[in-house]
Amino acid sequence: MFMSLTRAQAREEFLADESAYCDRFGLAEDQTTAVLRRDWQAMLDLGGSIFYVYKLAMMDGLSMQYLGGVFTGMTEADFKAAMLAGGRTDV
Amino acid sequence: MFMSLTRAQAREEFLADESAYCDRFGLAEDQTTAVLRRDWQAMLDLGGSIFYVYKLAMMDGLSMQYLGGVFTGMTEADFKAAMLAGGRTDV
Amino acid sequence: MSEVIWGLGTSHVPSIGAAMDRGLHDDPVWSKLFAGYQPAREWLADRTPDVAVLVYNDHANGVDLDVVPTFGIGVADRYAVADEGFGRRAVPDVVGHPELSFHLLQSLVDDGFDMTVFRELDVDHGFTVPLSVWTPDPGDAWPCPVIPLMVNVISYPQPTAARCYALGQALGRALASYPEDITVGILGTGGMSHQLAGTRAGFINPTFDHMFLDAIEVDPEKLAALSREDYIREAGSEGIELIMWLVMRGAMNAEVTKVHTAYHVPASNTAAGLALFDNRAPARA
Amino acid sequence: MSEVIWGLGTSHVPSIGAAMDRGLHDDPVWSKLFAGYQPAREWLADRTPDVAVLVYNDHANGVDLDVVPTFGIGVADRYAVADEGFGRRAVPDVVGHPELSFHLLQSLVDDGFDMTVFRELDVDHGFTVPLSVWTPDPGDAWPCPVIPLMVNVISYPQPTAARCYALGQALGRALASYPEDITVGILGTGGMSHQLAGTRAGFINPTFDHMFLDAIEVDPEKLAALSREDYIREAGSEGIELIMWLVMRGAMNAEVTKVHTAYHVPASNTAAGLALFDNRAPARA
Ligand SMILES: [Fe+3]
Ligand SMILES: [Fe+3]
Repeated sequence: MFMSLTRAQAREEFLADESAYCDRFGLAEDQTTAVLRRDWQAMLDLGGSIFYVYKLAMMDGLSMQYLGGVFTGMTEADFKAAMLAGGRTDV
Repeated sequence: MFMSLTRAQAREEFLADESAYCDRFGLAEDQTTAVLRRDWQAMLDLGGSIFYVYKLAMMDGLSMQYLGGVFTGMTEADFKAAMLAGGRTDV
Repeated sequence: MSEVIWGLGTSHVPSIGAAMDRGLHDDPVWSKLFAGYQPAREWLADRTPDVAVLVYNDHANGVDLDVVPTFGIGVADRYAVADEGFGRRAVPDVVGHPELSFHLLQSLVDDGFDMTVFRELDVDHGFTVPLSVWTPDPGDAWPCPVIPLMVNVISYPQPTAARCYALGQALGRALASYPEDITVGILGTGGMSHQLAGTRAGFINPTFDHMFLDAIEVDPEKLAALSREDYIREAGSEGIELIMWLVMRGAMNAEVTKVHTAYHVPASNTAAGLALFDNRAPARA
Repeated sequence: MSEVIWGLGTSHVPSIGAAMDRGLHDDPVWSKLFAGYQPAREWLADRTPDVAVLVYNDHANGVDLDVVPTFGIGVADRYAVADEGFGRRAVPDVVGHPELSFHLLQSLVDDGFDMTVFRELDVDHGFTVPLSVWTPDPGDAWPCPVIPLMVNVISYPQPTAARCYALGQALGRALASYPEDITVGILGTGGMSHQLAGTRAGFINPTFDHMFLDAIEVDPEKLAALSREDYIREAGSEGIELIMWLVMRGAMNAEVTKVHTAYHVPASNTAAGLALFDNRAPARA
């Protein structure tokens, strides 16, 4: 489904009714819930590729660094600061 | 364009206005002409795959043996007879 | 390890499927062809494997010609029957075997085969007709899960016959390294001699086809050594589909036991052939 | 024959493209990165080849993840810039070179590489950002026609580093056998160390990256011998993109001359690296 968000018209349709849009693509209930709640970790756990998931984040105006914070339990500002300081070299 | 004919709805749209349908897929003028005139040899010469071209023939209710006749300058009946007699072994 | 128990080479002419779907088993044009299949069908009915791998080509139905993989493998749990332009065949969808698919994919890629992975794939007559040749009356489901292995034979440059044979050998190694003990049947499909378009439309070469039916059993290396141009000259532009039988043969033992062969001209515009081999040593048969 | 005149390895981080598109060349966060590119850009400006081959990966923009080719090659005369979810980058579409593409395709398939052919393809940041690193102000058109060579690095199982290096060597042979005398530049893209998702998100490994920047010049075999798991452990799950640099390196001579290297952390979440090599013997420089 996320692939379809590369078309501008589809992005409008998605925003107009997110739940119907998920239905249209046959997403399972837990997948739809993860999308509606923007549960980014759950989207990955349910098999979403980071590159697909990122398309949704971009629509929400969120950055990969925001997502990085979510995945690692940091705020976006802390994650950014960690990157600017040379990245997480110890994991 | 021929690939789209694997969807039933697209077949209806094509039959409703063939020329507009060709335009929609950005076919060149000589390609559109070949389609509209059912110039099967020209479709191949202009780069059409036999498997695409055959989709159009099927919509017209034509068989691969009819096309075989067209390509070899035979009637469909003669081509069929040649196949039943063991095929063209001398070409 | 999994064990390849048989290999079946067969044509996949769409009109064979159409004749079966319209109940023309006893029609005079078709009865001889189907009679030729009978001994193979009976032998196979007693030897249903746990999984089958079906080597085939798509005919611009499941995949648009804008993207042409040389070798593809399906990893889905289900493959829908394609609408080829006149509605889908009234045969069951195909149940896959994702676990074995992923094992094969990983083994083949690690072995230097640059597979294209299909997470979703509709299968056309190139896939369903061989299943019908094997199982004329599937009822609600084909006899076992089937994994599609796709080969580009319709768009130049096709892989060489030698590369197809090497893929078969790698497939054999990959199957042998599967952790579970399961039985596998392999189908190589397409051919025999035919040409659909151009001035040579209708071309048939029974001499080449009979040589091929013999050599695929006893001397597959000879067939693997033929060039793309050899196949097209000797078997017609669509006869090059025969290179897919070499994938099947490569996955089998050096020595196999012939169960049955059949040859019939024409199925529509095509020479139809069938060859069934037992991969178990005679002592175990 | 065609002659490879240079090879450029570079990261393709989308934010580098975004920073350039927004004119942030002198922004304090970005200026150091772009300063590092400058010597390479100047050297390249005087050495525009007749054609470039760009080894890259798509990020689920040009190709749906339902179909994942291990290796793909474009044969189109034009490649549109993809809309990645926020409108397309305001950079020129890419002009292709179908004639050389077809020659490479045929040579690679005959050489046992199972390429997927793209007759149509939209190219994403993995493709356009390296072009921008090379040519910051393309105006209406990139400096020369470019052929896309696509590698699966985002979906397990990726090809091995050894297979990528072998593809590069085959690419070198294919270029050498092209009938026309033309000059070629090769770009290997992706990396360096980074991981986008999971608990290791933000991972950077400068030690590995510096080792890689050295070894890609003098000892590519060492990098080709590393496993998929080595790359992911040492460079992060997306750091495995570095295997695409090995395709570039494989197409070059055993000995190359380093023109310039640069390394900067971070470009967004990624360690950005650049390595430019002259493929002409010193005497000819
Ligand atoms: Fe076929
Ligand atoms: Fe990337």
